[in-house]
Amino acid sequence: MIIIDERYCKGCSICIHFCPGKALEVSKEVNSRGFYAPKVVDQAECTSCKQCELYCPDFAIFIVEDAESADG
Amino acid sequence: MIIIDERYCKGCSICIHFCPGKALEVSKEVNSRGFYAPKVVDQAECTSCKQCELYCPDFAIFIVEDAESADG
Amino acid sequence: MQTDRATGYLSTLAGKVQFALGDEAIAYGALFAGCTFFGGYPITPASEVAETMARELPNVDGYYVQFEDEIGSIAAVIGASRAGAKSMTATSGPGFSLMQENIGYAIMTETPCVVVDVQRSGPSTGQATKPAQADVLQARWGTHGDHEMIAFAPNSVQECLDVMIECFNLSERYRHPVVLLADGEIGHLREKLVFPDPADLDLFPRGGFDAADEAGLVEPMRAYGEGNAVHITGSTHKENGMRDVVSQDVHERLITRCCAKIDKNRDNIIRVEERFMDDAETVVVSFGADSRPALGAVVRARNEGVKVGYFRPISIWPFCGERLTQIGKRVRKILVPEMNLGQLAREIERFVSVPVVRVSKIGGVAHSVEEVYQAIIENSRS
Amino acid sequence: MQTDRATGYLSTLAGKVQFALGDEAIAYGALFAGCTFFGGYPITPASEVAETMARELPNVDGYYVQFEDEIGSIAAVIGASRAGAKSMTATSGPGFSLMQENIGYAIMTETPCVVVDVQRSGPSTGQATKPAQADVLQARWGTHGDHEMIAFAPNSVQECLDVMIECFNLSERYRHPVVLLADGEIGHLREKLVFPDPADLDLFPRGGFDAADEAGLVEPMRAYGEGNAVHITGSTHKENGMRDVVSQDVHERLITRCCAKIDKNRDNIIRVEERFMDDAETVVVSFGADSRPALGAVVRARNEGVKVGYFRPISIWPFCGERLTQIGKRVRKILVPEMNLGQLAREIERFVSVPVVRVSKIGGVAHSVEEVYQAIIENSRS
Amino acid sequence: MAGYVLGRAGTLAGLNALQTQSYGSESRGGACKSDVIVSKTEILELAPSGLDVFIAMSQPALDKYLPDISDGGSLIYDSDLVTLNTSADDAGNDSTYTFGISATDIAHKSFGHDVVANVIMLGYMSALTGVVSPEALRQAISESVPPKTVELNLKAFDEGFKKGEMREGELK
Amino acid sequence: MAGYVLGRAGTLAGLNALQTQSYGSESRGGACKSDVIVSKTEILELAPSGLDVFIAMSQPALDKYLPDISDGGSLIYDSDLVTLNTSADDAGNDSTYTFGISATDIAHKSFGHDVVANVIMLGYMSALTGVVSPEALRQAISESVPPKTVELNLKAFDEGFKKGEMREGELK
Amino acid sequence: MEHHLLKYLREEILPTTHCPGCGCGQVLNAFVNAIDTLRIDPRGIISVTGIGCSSWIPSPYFKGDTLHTTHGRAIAFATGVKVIRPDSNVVVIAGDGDLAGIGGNHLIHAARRNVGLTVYLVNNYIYGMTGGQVSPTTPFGVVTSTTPYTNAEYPLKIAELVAAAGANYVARWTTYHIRKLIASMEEALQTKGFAFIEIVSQCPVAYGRRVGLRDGVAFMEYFKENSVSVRKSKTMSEEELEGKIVVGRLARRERVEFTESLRKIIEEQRTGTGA
Amino acid sequence: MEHHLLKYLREEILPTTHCPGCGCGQVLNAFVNAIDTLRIDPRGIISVTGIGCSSWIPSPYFKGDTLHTTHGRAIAFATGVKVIRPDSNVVVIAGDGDLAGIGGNHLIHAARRNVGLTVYLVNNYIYGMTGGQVSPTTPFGVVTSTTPYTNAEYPLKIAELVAAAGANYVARWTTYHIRKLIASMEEALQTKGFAFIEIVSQCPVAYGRRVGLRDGVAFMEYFKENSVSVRKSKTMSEEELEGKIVVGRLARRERVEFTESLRKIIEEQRTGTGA
Ligand SMILES: Cc1ncc(C[n+]2csc(CCOP(=O)(O)OP(=O)(O)O)c2C)c(N)n1
Ligand SMILES: Cc1ncc(C[n+]2csc(CCOP(=O)(O)OP(=O)(O)O)c2C)c(N)n1
Ligand code: SF4
Ligand code: SF4
Ligand code: SF4
Ligand code: SF4
Ligand code: SF4
Ligand code: SF4
Ligand SMILES: [Mg+2]
Ligand SMILES: [Mg+2]
Repeated sequence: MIIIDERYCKGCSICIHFCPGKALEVSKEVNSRGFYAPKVVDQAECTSCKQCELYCPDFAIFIVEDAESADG
Repeated sequence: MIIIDERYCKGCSICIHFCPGKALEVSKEVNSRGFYAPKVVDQAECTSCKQCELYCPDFAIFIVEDAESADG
Repeated sequence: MQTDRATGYLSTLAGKVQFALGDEAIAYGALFAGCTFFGGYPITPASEVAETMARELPNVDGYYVQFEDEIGSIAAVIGASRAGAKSMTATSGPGFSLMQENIGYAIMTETPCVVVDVQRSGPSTGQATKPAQADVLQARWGTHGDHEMIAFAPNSVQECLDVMIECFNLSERYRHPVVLLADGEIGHLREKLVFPDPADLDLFPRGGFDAADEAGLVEPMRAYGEGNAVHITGSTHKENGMRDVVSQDVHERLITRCCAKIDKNRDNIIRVEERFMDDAETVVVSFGADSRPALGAVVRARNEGVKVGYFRPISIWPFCGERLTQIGKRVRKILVPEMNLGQLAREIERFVSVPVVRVSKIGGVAHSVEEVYQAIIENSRS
Repeated sequence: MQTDRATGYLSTLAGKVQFALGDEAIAYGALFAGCTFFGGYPITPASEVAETMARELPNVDGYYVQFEDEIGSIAAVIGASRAGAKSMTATSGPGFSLMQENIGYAIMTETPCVVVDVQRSGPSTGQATKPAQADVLQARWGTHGDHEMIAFAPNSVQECLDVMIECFNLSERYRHPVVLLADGEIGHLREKLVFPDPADLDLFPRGGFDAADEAGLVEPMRAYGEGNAVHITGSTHKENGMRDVVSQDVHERLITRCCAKIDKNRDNIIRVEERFMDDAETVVVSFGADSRPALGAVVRARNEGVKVGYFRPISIWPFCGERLTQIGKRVRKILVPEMNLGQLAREIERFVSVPVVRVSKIGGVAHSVEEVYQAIIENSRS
Repeated sequence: MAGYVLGRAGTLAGLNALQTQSYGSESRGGACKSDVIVSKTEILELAPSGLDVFIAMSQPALDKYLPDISDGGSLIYDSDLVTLNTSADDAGNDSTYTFGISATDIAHKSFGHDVVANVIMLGYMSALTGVVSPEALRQAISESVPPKTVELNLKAFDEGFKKGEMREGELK
Repeated sequence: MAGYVLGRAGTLAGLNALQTQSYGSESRGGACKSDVIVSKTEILELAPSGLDVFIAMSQPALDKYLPDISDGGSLIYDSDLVTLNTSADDAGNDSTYTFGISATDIAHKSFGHDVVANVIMLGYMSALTGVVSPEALRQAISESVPPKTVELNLKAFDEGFKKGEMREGELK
Repeated sequence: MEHHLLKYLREEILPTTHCPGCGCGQVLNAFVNAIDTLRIDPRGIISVTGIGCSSWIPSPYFKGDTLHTTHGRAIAFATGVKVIRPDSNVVVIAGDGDLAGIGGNHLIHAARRNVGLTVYLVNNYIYGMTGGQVSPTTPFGVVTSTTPYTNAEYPLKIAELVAAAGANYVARWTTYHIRKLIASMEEALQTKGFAFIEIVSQCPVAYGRRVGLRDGVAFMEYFKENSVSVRKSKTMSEEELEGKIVVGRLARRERVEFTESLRKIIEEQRTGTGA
Repeated sequence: MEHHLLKYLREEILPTTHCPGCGCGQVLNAFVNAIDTLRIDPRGIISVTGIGCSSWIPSPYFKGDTLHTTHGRAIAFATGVKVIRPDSNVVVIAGDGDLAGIGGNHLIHAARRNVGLTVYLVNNYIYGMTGGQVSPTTPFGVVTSTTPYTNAEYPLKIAELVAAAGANYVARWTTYHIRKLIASMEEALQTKGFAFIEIVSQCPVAYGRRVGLRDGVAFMEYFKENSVSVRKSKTMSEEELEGKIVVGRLARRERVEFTESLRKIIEEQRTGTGA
C-alpha cells in the first residue's frame, strides 16, 4: 500500500516522475504546508517497485507490504 | 680552465664525484671557512664537460673556455 | 592607477541615486577608490560585496577571482597589491579568523590592502545569517605579534561607500592593511545611496606618500614587474628589504616604526562624530549600525530635557582614547550600546575613570530606540 | 581515562630529575595530565613539544598524529576530545593564528582541549627562531565573536610541567579550550625538571564536574561512541544541543553562559605570585620567562632598600584585574617588563589609575636584570 | 521584490526608506520576511516595532508575523496563498484592517505570469494605504524589472491599484 | 652536546643550571652557540652577560663570541678547528686565559671517533676550571650518550681531564 | 503508519530544511537505506559534517552521534574521532565547496593516509547554502552569482583526484542512480581504509535555475542522459566525455588503514618487535 | 674571474645559508641555467616562495623581484600577482611541506584553474627547515623526529596528483638528472598555463642521516640507482615500483590559461560578444 506522509512532503513530484505505473498524480490543491503533494490515483496500479520511496527526498512516501496489497 | 671560488665552496665534493676525468680531488686541508674544498689536480685532465659546474650547489666551481684550455 | 575606461565608467554613475544594500555600497566604494582586484570566498553576510565586485570590476578593467578559501583570498590580494593593484577582500568572522596570519604578513611587508569584515553573530558558525559587532577586538588583535591596526565602522549605506574610499586611501598612505568593520545589519539593509563624481574624489595614489604627513615613517612603495629586483619578505628585514632574522636592533627598529607610523599619525586617521556634547552629563558611545537607534534614543531623551550626548567613533582603530579621556573628565557616565558583550566598552575603560556602562545586546538583533532610551533614563537619574 | 599501563609507566618516572627543555616539560605535563591525543604541525620553537609527545604517547596508550596544517591539527584535537580523549596541540604565532577559527568552535561546543603557543618574534615569520611574548592579546581575541579565554604563562621549566596539568584540569572542568602561553625563551631553555608522582596528582576527570564550584554553568559532557546520539554543533543551539540559529534569546543565553562560566569562576582559575608587596611603592608586573630577570631586578633593588614589589600573573586570562585594582590603590607606579610592546600593560590600564610604565623589549631577547633594575631605579626616584 | 520596489520608490519620492530582509536558511524553508520603513525623517530605528502595513504572501509568514501588526495597521494578503482562519485572525489586532486579493489568480489568468502577483499586491497596497505615490512606485518598478517585462508589470500594478481603489473606502 | 652534558651535570650536582641554545637557520650555517649558566642560587638572568668559560669549537663561533669573554674568563678551544690569530686575540680580553687542545686530533687518533672531541673538551675544561665536578660530569655523560658508547666517552673525558690537569697551573 | 526508516532519524525535527526536490534528501534516504541493509547499529556511527546544505544531511537529522563542524574541516575532525574510536563507523557527508573547495587539502591527505573514514561528497556544482556562488566543480562557462559573465575556471574531477591521492575505495554516482548509489554506499561503509563517493546531486534552487534545470525532476532526467559508465568512458575520447558524468567505481585498493598502522607500529615498539 | 651566472644572483649575500651538499643549491643552479639558456630577462621574473629551506632558493638569492611569503601560501600569492601581471614569468619555488603539505589545496586549485605559473616543488622528503619532521612525502616506515617508531603514513605522489588536478605541464626529475632537469625547467617556463615540476632533492642534514645517506654524493648515487623513466614505469607492477622514483614528463595539455580566459570573458562582456 502506498502511504503519503503529508507532514513531510514538499511536493517535488519526483515520486510521480519515477512511478512506472499510473499509481500517482499531482494533487490539484496545495496541502496545509503550501505544497502540491502527490496523491494516489489507484493503489492497484502500484507494482510495489518502491521507486517512489527510494527517490523521495523527504521520507514522505513509502510502501507497506500488507497482505491485501500483496494479493491484489 | 677550472676555477674554484673559495668564497662559496662548502666542500660537498659533489663536483669531484661527477668529474669523469681525474681533474679534481679533495683538499687535504680545510679552507678559511672550515670546508674541504676541491682542488685541481691537473687542468689538462679536464674535458670541459661542465658536470662540476652544473652539479655544484654553490656556484663555486666553473669552467672558463679559454683558448689555452680549448687547445688542451 | 585607474584606467581611462574605468574613470569614464565611474563618471557615468556620478550622482545616480540607488536603493542599495550596504554590501553593494561597500563594493562601489572600492570601485570609486580605484580597486582593481578582488579575491574572495563567499560567506553570509558578505557575499553580496563579492557578487557586486564580480559584476562591476570588468567595467573598471579590474579582476574578480574567487579562491578555494579565505587564506588563498587574502594571499592573492596581497600578491595583487604587490603587483600594482589596489586590492581587497570581504568576509565575515570565521573567514576573518582564517585571514589573520596573512594580515600579519601584510603588516610586516607594509602592503596596502583592504579587508572587509561584515560581522555576523558568533563565535563559530553561530547565527550565520544574523548581524553582530563582535569582531572589534579580533580586528585589532587577531594576528600574532606586536602591531597596530586601522579599522572603520560605517553606520549607513552611504557611509559604507564613503568610508570604503577612506579605507583605501589610508591603506595606501600608511602602507598598512585596513579593515572595514561593517556589521551584518548595515551590510544587509537597503537605503538610499548616491554615487560620487570621481572627479571630486581625492584618491591617494599607489606608491605616493606625503612627507609632511608621515614624519618620515613611511617609505614609498616599489612595485613588482618594473625591473627593480625588489625583495619582499615577512621575515624581519633591514631597511633595504633583506632578511635579518637574528639582530635584535633590526627587529626592534622595524616593528617600532611599523607601529609608530599608525600611532604617531593617529590624528590624521581618527574620525568621530559628536552631537549634543556641549552640556552632556551622560554620553552614549556607539558605532556602526547600532549607533542609529542609539542616536534615536539620545534625540528622544534630549527632547525630554535629559543632558545626554552622542559620540560615535567612525574609526575604531586607532582608538579615539585621548578624546574620550577629555570627555571623561566632563561627564558622569558613559553608556555603550553595542551588539556584543562590551568590546568597545573595554577599550574605553583604558581611557576614562568614570563608569562605563555596557548596554550590550547579542543574538542577532540591533537595539531598538526604546531599549537605549531606557538605559539612558536609568543611568541619568542616579 | 588513563589506562593502567599509562599510570604504570608514569609511576616509573616519578621523582626522576631531568635537565630538560621547557618544551619537553610541557609535553610531560600533558602526559601526566592524562593527555592521549596530540595533533600537530611542526613550527619553531614548539616542535620539541610535538617530538616529545611523538616519542612518549605510545607509552601511555596515546596517539600522535601530524597533520597537513595547523587547521587540521586543532580540528582533529577537538574531534579526538569529543571521541573521549584529553587532547592537545602545540604551535607558535603563525600557526596559532590559523587555529583561531576552530578555537572558536571549541568554545562554542564547550569542548575541552589545550593549545600550547610557544611564542616567537613576529608579526608574520619575523624572527622565527627568537622568543617573544607578543601573542597575549591574540590568545584572548584571536577568534571572532564574544568569548572568554583561559591562558597560563609559566616562567620555569618545572612550571611548564605543573601548569600544563592545571591547563588540562581547567579545560575539563570548564569545558573550554585553554591556552598555554609559553614563550620561546622558556620553551627552549633547559633546567632541572622533577617528574611528579601520578599518585599525588589531582586530575579532573572527563565528563566530571563539580557542582558546588560551577554555579550551575557547566553541564557534564557526553562523549561520542556510547550510544547516546549526541548532537554537537558550532551553530547556535538550545540546551538540548539542537540548532536554533534565529532566536535572539537562545543565542544570548548560550553565549552569556559560556562567558559567565569563566568569568563567574574567575577566582577558581586565577593564579598569581606576589613577593615584597607589603610595603611596595612601585610594583613590577611581569610574566613568563621575562619575569625572571624582573624578579632578579626587584631582589637587587630591594637589597638596596628600594620599596619595590613583584607581581606575576601565572594565569593571564582571565585577567587578575581586581587584585591589581587593589594594589593600584596602594602604589604609585606599575612597571611592566614584557617581551612585547605593552600588551599586558594595556590590560592593566583598564584596572588602575596610577601610571602603568611600559618596560618593553622586542627583537628576540629577554630583559637582563640590569635593564629592569635601571627601570626600577628611574621610576622610583620620581 | 515587492519590498525592494517599495523602498526604492520611497527613495525616488525623496523620502527616507530602509529595507531589511531575513536571509539564508530561514528564507529558504519557512517564513521569509522583508521589512520596509518609509519616513520623512532620518531613519534611526532599524527594525520596525510594529507592522503598519503587512503584505502577506505565504501562510507561514502570515502565521508568524500577524501578531506584530500595529494598532490600526492593515493586513493585505494574497487570498490564493493565504487563509485567514479565525484563530490566526484572533492573533491579529482588533483594530486591524484586512484586505484580501486573489492576486495569484489574477496574475495567472489576466497576465499569464504568476510572478506579477507581487506587483499586483503593490498596486493594491498603494491604493489602499497611499504609503508611497503610485507614480514613484511605477518608476521604481520600471527600473527594477527586466526591460522586456516593464509594460507587463506596470499593467499588473495598475490592475492591483484599481482593485485597491475599489476597496479604499473601507479604510478611511 | 657539551652544553647539555655540562648543564645536566650541574643539575645532578645539586646546583642550578640553565642552558640556552641558538636555533634554526642560524645554527645551520654559521656560528652555533650554547650558553650554560651554573649557579648555587636561583637563576634569574636568562642570558649570561659575559662568558666566564668559552669553549670554542668552530672558527665562526670563536670570531663571533670572543669579544663576550668576561674579565678573567677562560677561552678553551679545539686547536684543530680554530685558529687564534692575533687580531681575534685582540678582540678578546687582556685578562683572558687561553687554552688550546688538539681535541679532534686526539679523538681521531686515540679513539677513532672524531665526535668524542666534544667530551675531551669537557674533561679538559673540568680540570682547568672546576665548574662542575668530574664525577657529576662523568655521570651526566653516562646518562646522555648511547649506552654502547659510554665507556669510550668516559675514556675520552678522562683523557681530556688529564691534559687539563697538566695545564691547570697556568690558571691559578 | 510510519516510514520504516524514520527510526534512523531525529523525527521531531522533520521535515528537513532542504528545499523541495533537493538531492540532499535523496542522499539521506540512500544513506539510511544502506545502513538498514547492512544492519549497522546507528548508535555506532559517528557522522561528521562541515558547513553547507549537504552537511545538514546527517546533522542533525541522522539519529546517531553527529558532529557538525566548521566549513571545510570535517575530515580533519573525523580523523581525530577515528584515531580514538577506531571501531566506530566514522562517516563524513558534506558538499563540493566544503570538502573539495576550502577543505580540499584535508581530503587529499586523509585519502593519502588512508584513514578509515567513509566520505560522501555531495557535488551539486555550487555553493548552495550561501546562495549560488561558483564552486570548484561548477563547469566552465556557467553563469553563477560570482561569475556573471561565465565561469573561467575548469571544474575539478574530485573522484579522480581522490583516487590519485591513494584512497582505498572511490566511486561516483548521481542521485538518479539511486539503487547503485545505495549499493556503493554499502561498499564504502564496509571498506577498511579511506572510502569516497562523489554523489552528483541537484540543487534546483541555487544552481538549477542558472542552467535551466528548474526542479528535481529535470535534474533526474539530466543525470540519466548525461551519465556514462566508467567502463564505457574508457572507450571515449576527451572531447566525447566533455560534459559527461562518469559513474561507477574508480578505485579499489587494499592498503592498510591508517589507524591500524598507527596501532601496529606502537604495538611493535611496545613489544620490541619493531624496527 | 667569476661564474657567468652570478649576474642572476644577489651576489652580496652569497654563499647561501643552505647546508653543504644540499640540493637546494643545485635547483638554484639549474634554474638560472634555464633562465640563461632561454635568455629570459630576470627582471621580468617574479619569484614567489613560501617558508622552508627550498623557499630560500630564489628568496632572496635570485636577482629578480622576489616575494617571500607565508608557509604554504606561495601559489595563492602568485595567482594574485599573475592576474595583475600576466606578462611576467611568475615562478614559485618551495618545498614538499610547503606546497604539498600545508599548501596542498592552493596547489590543486591553481592546477585546476590552469593559472600560468611555473612551479618547482623541491621534494626532499622532509620538513628540512624545522629540523626533520615527517612530511607528506616521507616514505612509509621511515624514522623522523616526529615518527620515532617509523612513519605510518603513505607518501603523496605529488606530480601525479597535480596531473590529475589538470595542470598543463607536469614532470618529475631528481637533482641527479641535472641536465634533463634544466631542459624540463625550460619547458615549464615556456608553458602557457600551470606548469609543475617535482624536483626530488637531497637534504643530507635533516633527512639523509635518518636513512643512511650522509652527504650529497650519497644522494646522487641513490637517485641514480632508484629512478626509472615514465616509459619504463609503465611496464612495471605496483610492487616493482615500490621505492622507485618515476622521472620524466607526466602530463602535457593545451588547456587555455586562466588569466587569459579571465581577460577573454571580460572582453566579451565589454564588447557584447559573450554569452
Ligand atoms: C570559513 C568559512 N567560510 C565561508 C563560510 C560560508 N559558507 C557556508 S556554506 C558554504 C558553501 C557551501 O557550499 P557546499 O559545501 O558546496 O555545500 P552546499 O550548500 O552546496 O551543499 C560557505 C562558503 C563559512 N561558513 N565558513
Ligand atoms: C603557519 C606556519 N606553520 C609552520 C611553520 C614552520 N615551518 C617553517 S618551514 C616548515 C616546513 C618546511 O618544510 P618544506 O616545505 O618541505 O621545506 P624544506 O625546508 O624541507 O625545504 C615549517 C613547518 C610556519 N613558518 N608557518
Ligand atoms: S518525492 Fe516525496 S517530497 Fe517529493 S512529491 Fe513525492 S512524496 Fe512529496
Ligand atoms: S511503489 Fe512503484 S509503482 Fe508503487 S507508487 Fe511507488 S513508484 Fe509507483
Ligand atoms: S660542488 Fe661546489 S660546493 Fe661542492 S665541493 Fe665542489 S665546488 Fe665546493
Ligand atoms: S668540466 Fe668536467 S672534467 Fe672538467 S673538472 Fe669539471 S667535471 Fe671534471
Ligand atoms: S539551496 Fe540547493 S542545495 Fe541547498 S537545500 Fe536548497 S536546493 Fe538543496
Ligand atoms: S636542512 Fe636540509 S634542506 Fe635545509 S639547507 Fe640543510 S640540507 Fe638543505
Ligand atoms: Mg555544493
Ligand atoms: Mg621539504
